[in-house]
Amino acid sequence: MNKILLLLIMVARRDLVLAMRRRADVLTTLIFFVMVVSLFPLGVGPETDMLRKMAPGVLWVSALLASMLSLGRLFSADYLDGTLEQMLLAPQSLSVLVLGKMAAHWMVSGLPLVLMTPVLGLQFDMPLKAVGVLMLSLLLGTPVLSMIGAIGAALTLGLRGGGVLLSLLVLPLCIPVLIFGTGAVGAVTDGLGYSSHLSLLGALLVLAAVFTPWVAAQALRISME
Amino acid sequence: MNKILLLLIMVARRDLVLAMRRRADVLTTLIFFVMVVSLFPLGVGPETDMLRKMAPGVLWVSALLASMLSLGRLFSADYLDGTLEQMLLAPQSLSVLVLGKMAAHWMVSGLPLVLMTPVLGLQFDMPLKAVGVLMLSLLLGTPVLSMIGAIGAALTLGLRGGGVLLSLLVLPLCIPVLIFGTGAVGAVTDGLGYSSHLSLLGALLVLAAVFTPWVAAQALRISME
Amino acid sequence: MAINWFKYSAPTMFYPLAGKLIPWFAVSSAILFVAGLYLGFVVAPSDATQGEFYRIIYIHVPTSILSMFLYLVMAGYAALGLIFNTRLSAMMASAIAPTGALFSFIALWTGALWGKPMWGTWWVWDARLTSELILLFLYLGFISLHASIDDPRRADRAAALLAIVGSVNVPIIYFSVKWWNTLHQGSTIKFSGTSMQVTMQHAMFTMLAACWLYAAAVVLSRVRSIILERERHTKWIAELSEVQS
Amino acid sequence: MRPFEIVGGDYKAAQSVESIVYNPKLVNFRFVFMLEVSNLACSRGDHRLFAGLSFALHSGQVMQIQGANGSGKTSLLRTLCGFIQPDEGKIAWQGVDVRDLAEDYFARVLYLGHLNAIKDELSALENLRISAGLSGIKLNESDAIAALRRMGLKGRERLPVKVLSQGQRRRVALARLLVSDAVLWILDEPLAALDVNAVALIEELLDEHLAKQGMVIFTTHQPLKVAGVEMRSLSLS
Amino acid sequence: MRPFEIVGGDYKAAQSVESIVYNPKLVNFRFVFMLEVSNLACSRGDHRLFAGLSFALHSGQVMQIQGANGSGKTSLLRTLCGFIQPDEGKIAWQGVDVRDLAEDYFARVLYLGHLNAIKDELSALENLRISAGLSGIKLNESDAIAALRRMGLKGRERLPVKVLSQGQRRRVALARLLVSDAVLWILDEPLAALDVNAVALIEELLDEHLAKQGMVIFTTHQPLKVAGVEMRSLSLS
Amino acid sequence: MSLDIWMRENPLTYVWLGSYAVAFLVFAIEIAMVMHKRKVTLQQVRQTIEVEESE
Ligand code: HEM
Ligand SMILES: Nc1ncnc2c1ncn2[C@@H]1O[C@H](COP(=O)(O)OP(=O)(O)OP(=O)(O)O)[C@@H](O)[C@H]1O
Ligand SMILES: Nc1ncnc2c1ncn2[C@@H]1O[C@H](COP(=O)(O)OP(=O)(O)OP(=O)(O)O)[C@@H](O)[C@H]1O
Ligand SMILES: [Mg+2]
Ligand SMILES: [Mg+2]
Repeated sequence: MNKILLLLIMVARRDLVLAMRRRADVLTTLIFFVMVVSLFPLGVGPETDMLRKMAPGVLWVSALLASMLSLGRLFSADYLDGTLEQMLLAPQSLSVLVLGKMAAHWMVSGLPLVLMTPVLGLQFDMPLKAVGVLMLSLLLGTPVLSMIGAIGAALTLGLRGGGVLLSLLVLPLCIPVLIFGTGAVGAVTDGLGYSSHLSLLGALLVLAAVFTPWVAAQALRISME
Repeated sequence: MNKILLLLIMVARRDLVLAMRRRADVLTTLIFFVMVVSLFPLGVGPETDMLRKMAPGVLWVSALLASMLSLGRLFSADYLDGTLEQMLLAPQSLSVLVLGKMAAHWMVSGLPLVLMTPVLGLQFDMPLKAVGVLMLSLLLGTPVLSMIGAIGAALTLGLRGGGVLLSLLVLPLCIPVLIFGTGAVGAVTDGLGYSSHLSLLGALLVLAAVFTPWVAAQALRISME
Repeated sequence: MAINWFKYSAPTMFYPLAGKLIPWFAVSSAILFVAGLYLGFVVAPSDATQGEFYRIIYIHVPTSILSMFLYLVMAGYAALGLIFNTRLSAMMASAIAPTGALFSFIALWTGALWGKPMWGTWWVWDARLTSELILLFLYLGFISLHASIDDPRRADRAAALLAIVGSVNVPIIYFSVKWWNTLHQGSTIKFSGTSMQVTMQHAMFTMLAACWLYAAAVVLSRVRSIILERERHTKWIAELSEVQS
Repeated sequence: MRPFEIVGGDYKAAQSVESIVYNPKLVNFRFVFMLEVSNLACSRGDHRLFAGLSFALHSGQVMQIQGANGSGKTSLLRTLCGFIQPDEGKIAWQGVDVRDLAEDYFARVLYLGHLNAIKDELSALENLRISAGLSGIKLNESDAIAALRRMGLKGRERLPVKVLSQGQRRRVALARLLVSDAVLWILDEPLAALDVNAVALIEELLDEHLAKQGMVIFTTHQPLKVAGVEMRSLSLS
Repeated sequence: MRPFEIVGGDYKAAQSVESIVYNPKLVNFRFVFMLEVSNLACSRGDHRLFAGLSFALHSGQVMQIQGANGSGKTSLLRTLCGFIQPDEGKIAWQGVDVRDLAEDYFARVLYLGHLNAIKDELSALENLRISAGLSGIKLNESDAIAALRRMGLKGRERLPVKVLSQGQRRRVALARLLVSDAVLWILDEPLAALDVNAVALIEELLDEHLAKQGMVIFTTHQPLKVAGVEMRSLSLS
Repeated sequence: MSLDIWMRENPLTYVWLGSYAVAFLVFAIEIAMVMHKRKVTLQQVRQTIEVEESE
């Protein structure tokens, strides 16, 4: 158990170091998120009421897209330079390696968005409580996006049309996360209970954490053949 | 002149052949667009009035994303396999080569979106005239996105310290296109004249066509050293 | 005596069997289509509230149901192929996908056409509609992924994995969408309360059977082509009469 | 520090001797290992690359796979690693099918392909430590530096690998040979891009590995000599 | 078809003879060209790779750049192509600085680096025709196929390059040598991944090119022989 | 608007043209595609067999 944890940390740390080496990658995900969110008022017009209503949806969709944007690189760099072959040959469980990579991906492309959310939420004039729930929902939901996304990334490895094909595969699968996430915020602004939405998101998170690493590992083995 | 045109066509055709090699490729860009557009109602909620108002913004932002997602591959594939070196060594003007690549990128990632717009507009219950103007604005605007994006793609090739700053510079450059584009549609739904917006877009297009190939070519030379 | 089910899981046996079945399916499907249309448009009375427009139901409901059913069948075959490494199941899965996608397209199209007179709009973001749209995306994802991979064995396995993940997700999608939607909009325009008339039911079941048989015929015929393509280096293909002529 | 010694003749016992803190220079695989390939067939696309291929390789033996460009050498090596499913035939390690052994087999294998499996952004040092970590070996910094120095990368240990020359990058990849405890080395053109000094070094490493009862399978288009043992060779048509 | 003949002694005249429909096999560069490098210095990062490097290369001459891994061979070749700005010194073609000539110089040069510059998704045939197109040559299909066959790729002309073996991919890249009209070939380890037959073929091509008064600069860690002319060599420390 | 009026006046035509005609058109296209695919595949198979025999 302990050994597995060590391995997980090692893999995650490696990916984080790599991400920090190319700091541009982390920043572009974040900037992309901020830009997409800020573009909306420009496209839709400045009516505060409508903007407030749109805010959770826009933030969630942008987060979904931002994490999609960085998914392409999740395995493809390792694939192109041969590291992935070495990972398949590692005398440890591939699922754990994959989980480590998922964790690193979330820390680079999910966590910053969560931290950025309050600023953007206030831009849209969201009430404070709603912003809190939005953050919580993103905190629970973005890891699921990374995990489901990893399956797609593994399946589309080495294929042309990678990025777009990837989103085609992954976006439909991510819809429940999106709906529960925005649902929670919608509930709190309507004065209803939001805990059921959040616990459903939590359930999705647990489910994803249990199954997706294994599925993604299988997908990798298939793609490497 | 004739020779330049031939070269342009050759380069564009090469990139199109590469894209068509997977016939699914063009289709997936399109499906991606459709899917992102469909995600917004899921995030925001199904109220027709609000959706109708959001529609031009949503479609424009999605078009921007679709062309962004496919930008990564514009030069980086050529860079990694050494083709870019050969292009720099070509006995012809690099700007023309770059323009050819831009054109191909637009034909794969911009044009299909324009053609798909009417269907999506109807899903959002937009009036017919607004759909027409939206299409026109996309037709003028998406090439500009491809061209500006090409500069970004060229600059982020080498990605040393400066890369971050430069990608920061490029994203905001797309904002005017977005504002004029959605502005035109907003004007027509408000019953105002939209021609000024469109002619501004046209001006941007001409400007971009004249300058961006050269700028992107310089960026490439810098990135390759 | 037990029947050897695995006997027909070999392409060698399945190919001629499918060849024999296809005409039967095709002919009975055509007959049922004619009968169903007759029942639906001539025998069945017009609806009290919806007038003639309700007659879209005879094509809309069968295609909707089949589009969902076919996804399950496809995922089932894909799973079989992945687990037992049987060649035929994977081929069946990739043969079903286009038909399923077309059925969901027709369901969307006829639904939209029905929506215009009933709701006054082509499209609303209703739970059923949205999940049907997502189902179409899932089909398209399967097809695109399969088409993007050159090596057919690898394509089969990758697409199978996707189909399985998708089939786990379909119920989650359905319920999440339904729940999301009911926050805003009550149950709207279904046949509220009124149980369907008997002739209408007959017509609909006839059409459903017709669509089902049609799907079977098309899928079998497609799978035969796939078998030919994949096994073209084997001897039994070279000995087939249609190949030699 | 005690070397890593497996003296029994029982495979399961050998499997259980794990995660000993060990010094690779002292490793001596006294246990006799065997890789057995029987009736292997592999095709890519429409081409049948090879069929009916059988051989056995024991501890202390080395085998060169020969063949023209495109004859299937790389495909054979990748099949041996389990990346490619063979059309027919079996690959057995100690008599057990490698697909059943999975991780237990991988722990015995070191594969070096056409690709270097190094990250451009990381330094040689980081790359080596990470790839050792992936194969389950904790490598401290000074050992890693020593290995890189032996590979002739003195002064380049902390440069990002992307600025290194082609041959230096290959050397970084080859440094894994120095820190690995794998028995079976599978090397696909290890000499690519290397200069004469580096080639001599690789020959030395192979000799050392064979002397301590390791096994090597490799391909190369350049001449390569091993001392001490007879080199077997397998030609793909 | 008339071969592409430049008989004058005037550089500008030679420049204007362009886009003649020509048969590369008949090309004969009767005009005398000269590449002149004087006092060249180049450093990467903190390392000074070479300095005070001077030499001249004339039509019909061949030069091998020698040196250990990381000694700066690739950097020198890339400097000659104009990818890298030298710290000091000048590179002149026919007495004119190559930076002033720009495209006029590029038209004379064929560079083959460590990377193959081929697209995985395209077939060998498409790759060859496109790269010829980039260097301004219109290549019809049958000529391209003939070139690929000569490179030993018969039957693989229409496969996507990504399924080819390492050596076959290198051969696709090298097929450019057969269809190019460039005078100066700059080859960075052309023999990498090639089997013995292919090496012999490359030697043959170099001989042909030199015989028709071409110029070659190359690096390699493997032995390579050219007949007919004396091979000059330049050692980087 | 004009579509709305036409639709209310000719409901059966609307239903027929809009849904059934489109659906059967889709079916017809699919059938054609399947038959075409069979033809092409058979040709392809014959070709490969010829090539293999000639080798
Ligand atoms: C694009 C629009 C539409 C889509 C995608 C769609 C989708 C579906 C689906 C997937 C089903 C099968 C559900 C099941 O069997 O449980 C269904 C059934 C049905 N649909 Fe639609 N539909 C659309 C529009 C409409 C409209 C406008 C009406 C009528 C006003 C309608 C009436 C029905 C009815 C009566 C059923 C059968 C209900 C049942 O048996 O449970 N649909 N539709
Ligand atoms: N899809 C395919 N269709 C046809 N041929 C294929 C396909 N995939 C691979 N091949 C062929 O299989 C062979 C693969 O060879 P492999 O890479 O194993 O060669 P190799 O012996 O390692 O050669 P090299 O010395 O050049 O590295 C090549 O000849 C290639 O053309
Ligand atoms: N930023 C840098 N800092 C320090 N050294 C650098 C930097 N960039 C490049 N170098 C060094 O410059 C040299 C580049 O060598 P080059 O690629 O020209 O070698 P080469 O002679 O072609 O070698 P090979 O035979 O391995 O291909 C390497 O020794 C490399 O370590
Ligand atoms: Mg090989
Ligand atoms: Mg070099």
